[in-house]
Amino acid sequence: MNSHQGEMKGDKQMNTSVLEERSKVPATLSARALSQVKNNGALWAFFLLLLINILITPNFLQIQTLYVNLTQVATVAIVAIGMTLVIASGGIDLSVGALMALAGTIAPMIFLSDFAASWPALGLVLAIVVAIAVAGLAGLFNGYLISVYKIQPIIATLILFISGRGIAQVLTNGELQTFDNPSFEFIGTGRILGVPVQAIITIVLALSIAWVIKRSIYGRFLLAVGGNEKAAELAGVPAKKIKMLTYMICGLLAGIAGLISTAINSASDANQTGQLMELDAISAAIVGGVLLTGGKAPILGAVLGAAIIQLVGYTLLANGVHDAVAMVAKAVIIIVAVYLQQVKGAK
Amino acid sequence: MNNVDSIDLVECDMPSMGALSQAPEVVLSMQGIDKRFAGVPALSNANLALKAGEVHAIIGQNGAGKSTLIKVLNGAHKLDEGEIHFLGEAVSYASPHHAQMAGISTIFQEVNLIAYRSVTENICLGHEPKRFGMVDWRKAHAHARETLARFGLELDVEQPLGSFNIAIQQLVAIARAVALDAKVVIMDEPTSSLDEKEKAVLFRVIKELKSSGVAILYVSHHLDELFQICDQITVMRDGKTVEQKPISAMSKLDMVAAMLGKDPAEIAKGGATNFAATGQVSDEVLFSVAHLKGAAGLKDVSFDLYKSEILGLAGLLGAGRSEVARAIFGLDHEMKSGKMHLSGQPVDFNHPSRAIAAGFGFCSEDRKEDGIIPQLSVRENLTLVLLPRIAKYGLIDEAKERQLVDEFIRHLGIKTASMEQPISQLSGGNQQKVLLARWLVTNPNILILDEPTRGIDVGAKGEIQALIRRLADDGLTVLMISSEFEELVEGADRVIVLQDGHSIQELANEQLTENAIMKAIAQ
Amino acid sequence: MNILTRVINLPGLKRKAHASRQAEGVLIALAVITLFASLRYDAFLSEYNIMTFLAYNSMFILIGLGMCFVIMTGGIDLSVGSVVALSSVVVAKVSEYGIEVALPVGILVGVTTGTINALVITRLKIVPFIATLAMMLGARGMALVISGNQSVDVSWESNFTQFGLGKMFDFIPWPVVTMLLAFAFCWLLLEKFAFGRHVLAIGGNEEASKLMGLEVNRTLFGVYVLSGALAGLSGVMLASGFGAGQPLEGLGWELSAIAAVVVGGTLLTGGLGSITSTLLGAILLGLIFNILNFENGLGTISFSAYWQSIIRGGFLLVVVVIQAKMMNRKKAH
Amino acid sequence: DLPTLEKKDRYKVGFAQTESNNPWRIAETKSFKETAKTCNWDLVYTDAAGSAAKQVSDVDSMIAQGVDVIFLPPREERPLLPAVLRAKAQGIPVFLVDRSVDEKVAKPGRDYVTFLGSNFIEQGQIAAKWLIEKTGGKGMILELEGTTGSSPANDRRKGFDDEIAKHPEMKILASQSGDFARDKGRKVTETLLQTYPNANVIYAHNDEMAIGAIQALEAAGKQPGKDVLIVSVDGTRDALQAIIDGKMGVTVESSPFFGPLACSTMKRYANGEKIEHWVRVKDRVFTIDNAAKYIDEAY
Ligand SMILES: Nc1ncnc2c1ncn2[C@@H]1O[C@H](COP(=O)(O)OP(=O)(O)OP(=O)(O)O)[C@@H](O)[C@H]1O
Ligand SMILES: Nc1ncnc2c1ncn2[C@@H]1O[C@H](COP(=O)(O)OP(=O)(O)OP(=O)(O)O)[C@@H](O)[C@H]1O
Ligand SMILES: [Mg+2]
Ligand SMILES: [Mg+2]
Repeated sequence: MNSHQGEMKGDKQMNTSVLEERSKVPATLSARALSQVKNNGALWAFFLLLLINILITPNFLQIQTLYVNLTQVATVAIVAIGMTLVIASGGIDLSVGALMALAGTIAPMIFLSDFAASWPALGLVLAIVVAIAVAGLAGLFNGYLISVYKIQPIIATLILFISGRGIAQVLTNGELQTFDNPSFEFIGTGRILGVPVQAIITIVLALSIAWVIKRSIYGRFLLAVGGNEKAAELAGVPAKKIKMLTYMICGLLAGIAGLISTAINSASDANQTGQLMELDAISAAIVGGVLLTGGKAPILGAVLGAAIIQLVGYTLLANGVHDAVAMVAKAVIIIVAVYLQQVKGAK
Repeated sequence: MNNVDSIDLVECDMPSMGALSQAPEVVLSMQGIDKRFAGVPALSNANLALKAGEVHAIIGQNGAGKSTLIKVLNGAHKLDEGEIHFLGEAVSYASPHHAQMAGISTIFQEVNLIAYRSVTENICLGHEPKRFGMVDWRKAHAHARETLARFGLELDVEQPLGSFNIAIQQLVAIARAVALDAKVVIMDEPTSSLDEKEKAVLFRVIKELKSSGVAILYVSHHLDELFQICDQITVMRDGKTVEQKPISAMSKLDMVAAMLGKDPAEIAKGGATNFAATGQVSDEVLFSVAHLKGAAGLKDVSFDLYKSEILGLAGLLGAGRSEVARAIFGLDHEMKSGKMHLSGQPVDFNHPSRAIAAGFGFCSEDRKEDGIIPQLSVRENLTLVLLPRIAKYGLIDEAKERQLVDEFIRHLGIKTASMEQPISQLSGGNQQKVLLARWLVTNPNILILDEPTRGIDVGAKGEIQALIRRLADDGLTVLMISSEFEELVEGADRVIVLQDGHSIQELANEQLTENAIMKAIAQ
Repeated sequence: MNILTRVINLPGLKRKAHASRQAEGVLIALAVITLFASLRYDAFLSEYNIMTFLAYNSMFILIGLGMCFVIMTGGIDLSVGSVVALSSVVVAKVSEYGIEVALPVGILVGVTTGTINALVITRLKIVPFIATLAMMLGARGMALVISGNQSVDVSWESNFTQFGLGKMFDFIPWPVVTMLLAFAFCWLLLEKFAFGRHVLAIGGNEEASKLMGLEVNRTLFGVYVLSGALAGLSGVMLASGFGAGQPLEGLGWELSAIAAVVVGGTLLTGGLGSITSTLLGAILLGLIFNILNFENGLGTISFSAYWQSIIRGGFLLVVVVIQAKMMNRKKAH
Repeated sequence: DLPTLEKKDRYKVGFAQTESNNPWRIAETKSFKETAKTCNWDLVYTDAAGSAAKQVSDVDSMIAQGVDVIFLPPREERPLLPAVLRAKAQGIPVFLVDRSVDEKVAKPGRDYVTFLGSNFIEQGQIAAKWLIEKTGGKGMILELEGTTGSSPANDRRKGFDDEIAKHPEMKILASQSGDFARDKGRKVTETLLQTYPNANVIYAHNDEMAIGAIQALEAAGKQPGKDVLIVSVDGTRDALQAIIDGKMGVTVESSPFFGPLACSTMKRYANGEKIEHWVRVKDRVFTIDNAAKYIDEAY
């Protein structure tokens, strides 16, 4: 096969041009980062919120405030990352909340079992791995319906939205599983160098996934599939696999979030874990700048979006504004943030 | 000005052109038009004068600004500078709809109708005949039938438009635009998806319109056809209108020279097309297809593809040429039957990625639907197929990517602000070049090209044709589908004629003439 | 000319055939399930069950009809559930003036939220999913603020509750009558009026519709206002049929409405759709609840709430997979 | 003019649960299911998944199935009226459980037989009184409300707030909804503790939120029970354990075990006895004094 020819030709010329390229790349990168800051309405909104809080919210400038917000935002941010990937592929995932409940329910079932009583360490590892894997499998199921049967994502994921939580509830009969397992609770309540563990998990996940999206074939393929699936398929992109993988990743992330949520509460509650999470995650992803038409995956934007929504909630709560009003405020924030992004984008 | 009420009355009579049918006067003029996209000028000081009853062609290279000029005129884009006068008044339209209400109808470069809706609806949308406030379907169908009858078309107008091929759709679009009692009809590359017969129908209609005083603005890269219908030529180059002359005062050579901004004598040396069959084809069968049967229009196609030849597929629209390409490339796999051999080994791809791995490439005909990925940049679009090969452990070698992209942008003369520009902002022809580059950069063994030069200007067309030939000489095997018989006759070593999903004839050497193809098809 | 006409009889998408086949599919499913249930459960086909079932499901059918229009344009309206709640609260506040006042007020509430949705979508150019997601939060918040966080008394002295609880000719509940009228209205609108054609055209290809000179924004406006108005009407039924304005009701109704539309075979991508199948889809989904209740009444198995949601999800899975198979097979032919 | 209930061996009994998403409801359902066995019922069980409208429809389907009697824990006071009225019109006696309906329209002894349940307002009052006694009428209070708009949330708030208002040195610093859920209760507490570091009492409308509050306190480095006193309603096992551990002050019982009471009240009614309009459930108060004794009864 003469497909090597192209590479060889390329290699030869690379010697001459690669030097100039090297010097150009960092410059364009930093310039791009700068313009991203300038053009990012969400970032401005975030700073504005910080400012408002510093001015009006009592005791805002305390490290504990930061920790409280970090712990509270972690689960939404993690799920929002998955949601961003799914939306970038041109879909949506309503089932994330149910998958959180599923994972959150399965883990304690395993580490509270007799088996884990005799093998605690193994039981714990197994609990975490199996719980996340089940959520991933459920995500894969979503992806399968969507890519193989070509069912609309909103409907395909509605199925697990309806019955996923039901499965978790049946497993426990709807009852709470309370536990006292310090090693597991570490995911939710532990600190490393004073920083809450789930914040570290979130940041590590966000940075590594953002890097993967930017640098890997998977990332490029994902955006291609989201942008124009037919064209991508024709260019040899395995669109079905990419989509299944994406929904699976979203499920895995929901599973991780479910474990964190369960660990903080030292109880798993199939009824409540991840309730309304899909709305929060979608809102965060949207405020973070994802396009519902697909083809764009701002991972760090999603984390920022989650932070903004968290901060809005915190601001209102801390200042005694009632839930109902907070809902209206959230609605306005979403519209304003998206509108600003569009205006900036159009320029 | 026209209003909606009068549109309701259309009923397929020829528009009455009372005032306009006298001595030709300037109905529409554009002066000093400037248009910038993000600061980059697409039009600078463009001028145009259009008289009643004339067919006025705009020609120019890809990205010269033809489509932009039209979009500025009909309100799809807002102009930055300049004036437009229509029937003596200064005008500025908020949208193509407003322009249409005023009597300026546009048929856009990409067919823009609604595939799911019936032909009738596509013709009558927005001005449905009504009874008691409800749509009068009987009347609407009759209206649609009459409108189409003028184009010699008899269709089942209750069928969804999408069940007809792209040519019919194009004609329906034209019929719709014309039926709206327009004083100016704008056509942006209307023939790019029509074959000879259909073109003839279109030209007849254009002449009819012309004789009733309608002014027609006509954009096309097919310079030959201009001589059949046009009166005036405006040449655009780099966003400027550089020349306006009656067609009688220009030769094809002059046109090309004006478009490229070169001396005619210099061009003359190059020859009209850069395609010339060299005749050095090996007799090694690289790939063969036997009794291929597949989706929709594909019934029984067989042929052999020799190593390093250019094999043409000829046929009318809907003859099944594209289906052959799709079937080979592993698309529509569920519906396929027949045998294929690559270098003697039986092959059957169930996904394009398999075909690509086996050394195939396929540049499809529908740029918008299965070509570009609009949100992604030129770079990302260009390397989509190549990606797995410039990656290690799933990570892309970005330096190499940039370098290759840079090379191909220069190589093919792709006009783009930078490799990071979203491909959707490129002109149609330049998008096509990027798509071609997407495959060329992978250096395939067998390249299937479906209408590779559609929408590409003469200069670039020549370059692309020459490139294809050069690659073939270097060992690339090409299967080329084209609706231009001239391109096939000059460029292909052999041509397979398809009709109604069957391969009916093979033409080669001295048998291979435009006439022969025409005759084979007419059988 | 002969060449041109030769290619016209290509196999393709036949809208009419598609829609009617879809309606047939849902109808068959409905018939089978009804037959099964009527054989298995004694009182299933009793007048009481049929009428109360229809009256209750009228609320869902109304928002399903609105949703169908929205989806046909390629959009979505996530706010309907909240709008139902908001409307019910506002209507309860004016219920003492009788249904003559309350009905228009309730519809007006929906028209208002629909107008805001439409403005955000057409003026600010924010995609429907986001615009109506925000309204979903906003309307819910408003409902809670107006009601002071609790359900609002309606007047039992005025004729207000007659609308939700009374019957025409002592036989058909008024909500059912209203729903049937709304259905007829929507059917006419889609099939017989230019508006319906424009809705489908926009869903088929918005860009093209714009270029063809359709008043796209005006049509979208109409669609979101219609969806809002029907949700408002549904809110009137809620307040008057259940005797209270309920700020917390309607959670997740938007998803049931979307499911009803999809089960009815309307494509979420827009451009195709059927009012009749949406009605049938909504009834089919409602029937599941009814049947589960009857099944529990038999006493052999008692499905917990959890099993009920698993069964509902499973049913939806079966329906959409069968549908998808039918669609994909059709494409292959 | 109430429908009568004939004396039979076996009854077909409808129980229209409102939702099953919290331990309290689950315990209530369980109690009815167990009673069905001991009391010789054919139980027709439905679940409205939190929707008052669906609950009405569920009752309708029970009426259609011809049940002998209906036990209905109405999700809300008002929206369930039509269901009560329709059942009566069809000659089916209705017993309201754990929550009542609006007395202006439907009256016990006329439209429904009786209301079996506790008094949510009183629960709030008891909690407040205990607190006042314990602190001597001083305290900075954070209140965690139940689901916005639900009647236990409204009543427990009213009973508590009114009582507290009588004591000038007690102040409710903030009152926010924690949705009756542990996770939300924790989050809200975390936030409020940041804004009001001076708070020394937390009143939660149910035990789940109280447990969440304990977790928030511990995460913030405060000692629940010492730095901040916790007062709550329900009497769950976790709450009693917390009381035993000294993390919580009091929880006012709100018993979900209605089954036996339902059985006996129904038997009395079938015997033709006149039933009082409110069959009160005696709610106990759990503190450190009795928590250990009752923890095995808790759910
Ligand atoms: N929306 C846009 N944003 C940015 N640049 C644009 C946009 N539309 C067009 N351009 C630029 O304007 C120039 C003129 O484009 P135009 O589409 O008018 O070319 P054209 O003459 O019609 O070419 P073709 O023959 O290829 O269709 C091109 O360089 C193109 O990249
Ligand atoms: N996916 C499809 N589904 C249904 N019909 C199709 C599909 N693709 C193509 N067709 C129809 O099958 C016929 C054969 O099409 P094909 O595209 O192969 O013709 P062609 O000779 O290549 O002409 P063209 O120049 O238009 O590509 C077309 O007329 C088209 O309408
Ligand atoms: Mg163009
Ligand atoms: Mg073709």
